[in-house]
Amino acid sequence: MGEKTIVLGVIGSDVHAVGLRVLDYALRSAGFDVVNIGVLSSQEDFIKAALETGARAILVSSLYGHAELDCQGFKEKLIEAGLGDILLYIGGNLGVGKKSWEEVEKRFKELGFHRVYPPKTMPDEVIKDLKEDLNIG
Amino acid sequence: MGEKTIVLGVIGSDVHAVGLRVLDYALRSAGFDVVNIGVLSSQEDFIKAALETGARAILVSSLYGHAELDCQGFKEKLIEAGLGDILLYIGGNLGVGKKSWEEVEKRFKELGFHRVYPPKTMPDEVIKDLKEDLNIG
Amino acid sequence: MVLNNKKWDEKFWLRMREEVLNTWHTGKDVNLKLGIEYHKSLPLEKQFDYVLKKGEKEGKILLQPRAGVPILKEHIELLKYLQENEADLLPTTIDSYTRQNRYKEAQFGLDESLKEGKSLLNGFPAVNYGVRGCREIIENVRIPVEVRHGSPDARLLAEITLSAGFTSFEGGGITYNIPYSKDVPLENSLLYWQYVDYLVGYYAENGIIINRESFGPLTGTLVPPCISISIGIIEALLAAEQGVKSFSVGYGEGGNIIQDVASLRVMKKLTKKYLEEFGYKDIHLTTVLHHWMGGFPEDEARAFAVITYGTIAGFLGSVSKIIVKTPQEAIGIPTKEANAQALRNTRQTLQMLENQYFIDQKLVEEEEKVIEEEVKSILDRVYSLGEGDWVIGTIRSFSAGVLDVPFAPSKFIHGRVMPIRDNNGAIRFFDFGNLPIPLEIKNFHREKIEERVKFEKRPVSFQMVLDDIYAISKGRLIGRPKVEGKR
Amino acid sequence: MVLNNKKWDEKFWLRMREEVLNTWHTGKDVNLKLGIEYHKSLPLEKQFDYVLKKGEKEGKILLQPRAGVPILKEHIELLKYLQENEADLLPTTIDSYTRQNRYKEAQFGLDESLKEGKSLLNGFPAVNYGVRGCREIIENVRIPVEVRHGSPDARLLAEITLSAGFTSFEGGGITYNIPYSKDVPLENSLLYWQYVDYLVGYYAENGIIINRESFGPLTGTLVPPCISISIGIIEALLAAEQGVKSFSVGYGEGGNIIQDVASLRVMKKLTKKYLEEFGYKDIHLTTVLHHWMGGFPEDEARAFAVITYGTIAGFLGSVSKIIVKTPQEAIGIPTKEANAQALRNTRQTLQMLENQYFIDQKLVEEEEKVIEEEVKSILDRVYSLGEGDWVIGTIRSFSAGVLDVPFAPSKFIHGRVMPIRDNNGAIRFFDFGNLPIPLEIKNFHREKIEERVKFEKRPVSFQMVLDDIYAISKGRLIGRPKVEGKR
Ligand code: B12
Ligand code: B12
Repeated sequence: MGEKTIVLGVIGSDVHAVGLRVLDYALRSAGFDVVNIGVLSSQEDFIKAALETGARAILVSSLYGHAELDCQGFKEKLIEAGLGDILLYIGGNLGVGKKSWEEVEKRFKELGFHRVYPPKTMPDEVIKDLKEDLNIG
Repeated sequence: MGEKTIVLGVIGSDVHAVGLRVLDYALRSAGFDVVNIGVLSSQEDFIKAALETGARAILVSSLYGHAELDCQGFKEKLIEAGLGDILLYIGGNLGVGKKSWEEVEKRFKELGFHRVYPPKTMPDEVIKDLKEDLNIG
Repeated sequence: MVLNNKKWDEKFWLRMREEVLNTWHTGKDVNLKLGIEYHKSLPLEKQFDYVLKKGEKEGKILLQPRAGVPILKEHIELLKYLQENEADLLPTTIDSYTRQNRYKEAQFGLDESLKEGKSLLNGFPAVNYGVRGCREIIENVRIPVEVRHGSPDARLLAEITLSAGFTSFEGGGITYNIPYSKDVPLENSLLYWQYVDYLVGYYAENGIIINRESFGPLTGTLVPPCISISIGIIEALLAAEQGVKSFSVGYGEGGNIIQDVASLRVMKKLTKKYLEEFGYKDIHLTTVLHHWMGGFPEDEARAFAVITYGTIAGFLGSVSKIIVKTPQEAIGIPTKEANAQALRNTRQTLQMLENQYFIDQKLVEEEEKVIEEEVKSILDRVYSLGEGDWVIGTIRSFSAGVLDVPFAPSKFIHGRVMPIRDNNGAIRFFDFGNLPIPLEIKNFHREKIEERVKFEKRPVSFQMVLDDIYAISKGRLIGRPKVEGKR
Repeated sequence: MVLNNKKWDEKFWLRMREEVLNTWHTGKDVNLKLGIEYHKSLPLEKQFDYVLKKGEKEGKILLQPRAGVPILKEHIELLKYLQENEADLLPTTIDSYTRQNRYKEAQFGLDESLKEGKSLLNGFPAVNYGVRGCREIIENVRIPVEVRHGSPDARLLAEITLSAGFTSFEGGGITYNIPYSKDVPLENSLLYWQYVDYLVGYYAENGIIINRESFGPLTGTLVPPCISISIGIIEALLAAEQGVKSFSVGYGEGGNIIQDVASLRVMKKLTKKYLEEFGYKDIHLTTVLHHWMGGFPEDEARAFAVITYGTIAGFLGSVSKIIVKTPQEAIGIPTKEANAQALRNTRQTLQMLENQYFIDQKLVEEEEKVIEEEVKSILDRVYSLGEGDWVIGTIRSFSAGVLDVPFAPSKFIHGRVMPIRDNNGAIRFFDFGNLPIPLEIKNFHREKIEERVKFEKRPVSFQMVLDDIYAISKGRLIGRPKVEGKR
């Protein structure tokens, strides 16, 4: 698939479906080819979808507080699968409870994410970033 | 007048009358002879009332935030008037804005008050203290 | 000169004016002509009456906080912060020394505040700053500013702040005397406020509409609606006579939503009616709700509940503006953050209530009827005691107890009325004092109180009133007796 | 075995039970007899159903927070703190791995949490703690505790927690599947939940009344009332068939107060009616309001407004309990302080509303009629599709779209219904999917939506739905379009 293919899903045992629905709609409206793998997706599901579609970015959503546990080793698996260079974003409610955002962001950057988004991120923002990072007009 | 005479009033340019009314009622019900000099009372008003009635305690109320300014030099004037030993309480909203209670209490103890009460003090409490401090059964 | 409800003679005013401007050195800088010119230069968005009208047109309830700190720079910062946090109208709350014309003490407090770098005054000492200082406020914000205080004699304060560009001025000869003084005769405060109203009228004649607001809540503590409404109407009439063209009547939330909505409606309807009946037909009339003005819970989470709760009555009563309390009300003068929190909380509530008029009209109307009859019967008596003059009637009525205010410090009132909540939390009369309330309505109050007596299985007493005074601060509307063994 | 709505055969249950108890090692410690004995030893104040009844008798709406942390000691501290801060009923919220029966991952999360001394799980992993650990909770608090989770298969969780002395258990074969799973067939979850209901019925036969609660809010996002009410009724019927004697139907606040109150009334009335009609006459039925379950504002002051606002509908709808949100809802799992704040805020609101039934009955009744017809027409179809069997009817209805849930992750639903707010904020259908809604009512929805279309001068579209999804978190009930030049 093309330049504008991105994989989108909610990782782990997380079922929060509303944000995903919103992102899906907004990304499509902005011209992206969205491969939405839905909620309750494993690391493997993401990798498989990215490989199959030749996606240029993976957008991981996690709302329920287990993001840190669910993302352990993800980057390594991506590298193994030959996807070491794929653009990797994550957003949602990433910590359990009220934590300093800096701390959270740092943690997920260490885990290999290129961009980390706080709660209540509006789709416009990620669309802007995606276009920039993927060099799309 | 007797053992149980106390002077009660609101000091300075303060007009908060409701707490005073409540205290007046509660102290009377508890058997005290209350000399209520009302709101907007000056240091001199308190001293005059205490001298005239031979009161054993002065209860100063201040709600509006100027207590610190209004009480400057009060203790000195009391000593001058020969009332250096009279029991001196203050209560209400003593600082302007949200301050640490310890700080406020310390400040007013320095100003010569024997007891300092935070907002929302219930009359029972001051009645108990008064009885104790005045050795009344 | 006889004190009565007649528009002042300009010469009389000008003579008094000279005196007034000489009571503190900053009075010298007041220049009416320059003041008027400055007002003419103000953009519409900085004009109180314009913004009120705009709000009405858009069906938007405007929000106004209370705020005032002694140091000018900090006061401006504070107001700028509030205008970025949902305030539609700004206040400048004046300190208590200035309110009592003790400018020397205010100066001392201001100097000390500057020296210690912390606020030792409970408000902004506008007179001490004079026209120039005050105008800096107006220059630095982009929405209108009102002077809020509590002064029986605000003549100099009004001269200075209006000249500086403030476009609204709160108070009145009754509402800024009875709850705010001990021994200022009504004769004096009414005269002083005629001065202020005349001044505002003078601006109006020169094309500058300044909003005047009556302080509805009075002592803020269980004030029965008929009392604050009657007094609000009188102050509206008095202001109108001196030439005021934009007037707001205010009401402090009582807590029973039906009663509050009914009160707000009666207040608007009757004020309009009386103004028109007495020939003042070109007054722009608006209404104000004050969030609960009595003792607040110390706990901020509970205080937030009281705030949101109060907003409902304001919304259902379709007021023009709400004056917001803050979660720190019980503690002390709020931080700017607390004030902004209250504004955001109130806005959220109003915007969630959008278009939702779910109140039972019949219940409201029943209550309206009661309040309306009470107010009319009080005002009838005031008017007849005054032999057709509202000023004279007011003075005579207070001395006869025909007008009265519960818990007020003034010694020029009877102070005999005693309010109490009924079993639904509505404010009724435990003691009517000398208020001329029709017998039938008195019986209605008694019946309502009886319901509570039966429910609580205890007689009406001052203890019950005390319980009501504390109730909201302790977590409920009605001061129920403690039940043994229950937490 | 055919899956249908018939009380299970004990032998079938016992056989399955063996399997279930073997899915994780803590299953071995479950002993029904000892569990029942333990329940018998519990004081009344620790029994959920008793406290519900007591609340009803006293006319007191009970408050329950959500709370669960992985470390037992901390969880107990948390619950003790909440019971001192206005909670009448306690929760134990289970972590998401346990919910999906991933006990190994839960164990890993628990171990890591213990190691790092911070919570890495979003709830309490009850299965991993087993009966003994869970019982420590019950031993250390003085009020009842409910298990709250979101598991399509909660058989082991129920065995362990009930045996440990929990006296209420939330969930159901529909409400804990459709919003909480992607690919669990209803056939499975309904079977698993019959198991749980049978277990609760078994306790009942032994004199132990355990409360069961349906999870009314579903996806928490603009769920039209008829959907959650229909599903709640079905779950009540299914539970009753298996022997449950105390059942709570729940409802997630929608935001339009008239509609919410109407929904709460219809929910109670119709659930009662269906239970009786189908022969379950000895069920103690109670109702629950959940504060707004969709996206919250991040700002705590605004969140407090949403909370207080929601309490009003619960009060006017006379629910048995309110499950409170916290000011930190949008941020993350709340601190215990935030939870306590929400409880105190809610209590203050309820106690200020005491005796105040000010809602317009006529408006509520009009809305009730609509909802009632919708629910009846949905349930009629479910029943006929099931040829008289509610379980079969449910399965067939979801696959035919006769039952549907907006925004749900499950792939076993049509997912075609699309809600939208009308111009008063009531939730209507933009797309009815295959719901069997009578034409007349469909037209009513369309008219209501048309009012908004006219007001906003824009067509209905998914953008409008999106705006509604965000609205409350951005400060209002209805997702109004941004107006150029307006802040
Ligand atoms: C009602 C009220 C008013 C009414 C007063 C009517 C009247 N004449 O009585 C009105 C509206 C007129 C008013 C005006 C003002 N108020 Co005022 N008012 C209140 C309010 C809401 C309740 C006070 C009350 O009646 N409580 C009920 C009674 C029963 O309780 P109480 O007064 O606290 O008294 C009890 C205890 O404190 C204690 N106590 C009191 N004194 C003493 C003394 C002793 C010795 C002891 C032992 C105990 C004790 O016992 C009493 C009985 O339990 C409080 C805030 C609150 N508490 O919620 C603000 C408050 C006191 N007001 C305040 C202010 C600033 C003002 C104004 C300056 C206006 C302004 N800036 O907005 C003016 C002041 C005018 C003046 N010159 O004094 C501030 C004070 C700020 C501070 N200290 O930092 C407060 C705290 C509000 C706030 N957060 O800004 N107010
Ligand atoms: C609705 C909701 C639910 C519904 C979900 C229904 C469904 N199936 O979708 C129900 C009730 C079922 C539910 C269940 C649970 N929930 Co929930 N839920 C919410 C709630 C209230 C709103 C979420 C939502 O729909 N928002 C609206 C959408 C549009 O916004 P969004 O999801 O935030 O997504 C936007 C942005 O975040 C961003 N975004 C999201 N992902 C990504 C990814 C990328 C790459 C980018 C760029 C951006 C991005 O873009 C989206 C669009 O703007 C939130 C709290 C809140 N936000 O107010 C809690 C919340 C997310 N839930 C929470 C929890 C804990 C749970 C439960 C475990 C139950 C519990 N303990 O009470 C279960 C989890 C079940 C599970 N296994 O996942 C917590 C998470 C805690 C944490 N992280 O610390 C929250 C924060 C509530 C809280 N404060 O406790 N929940």
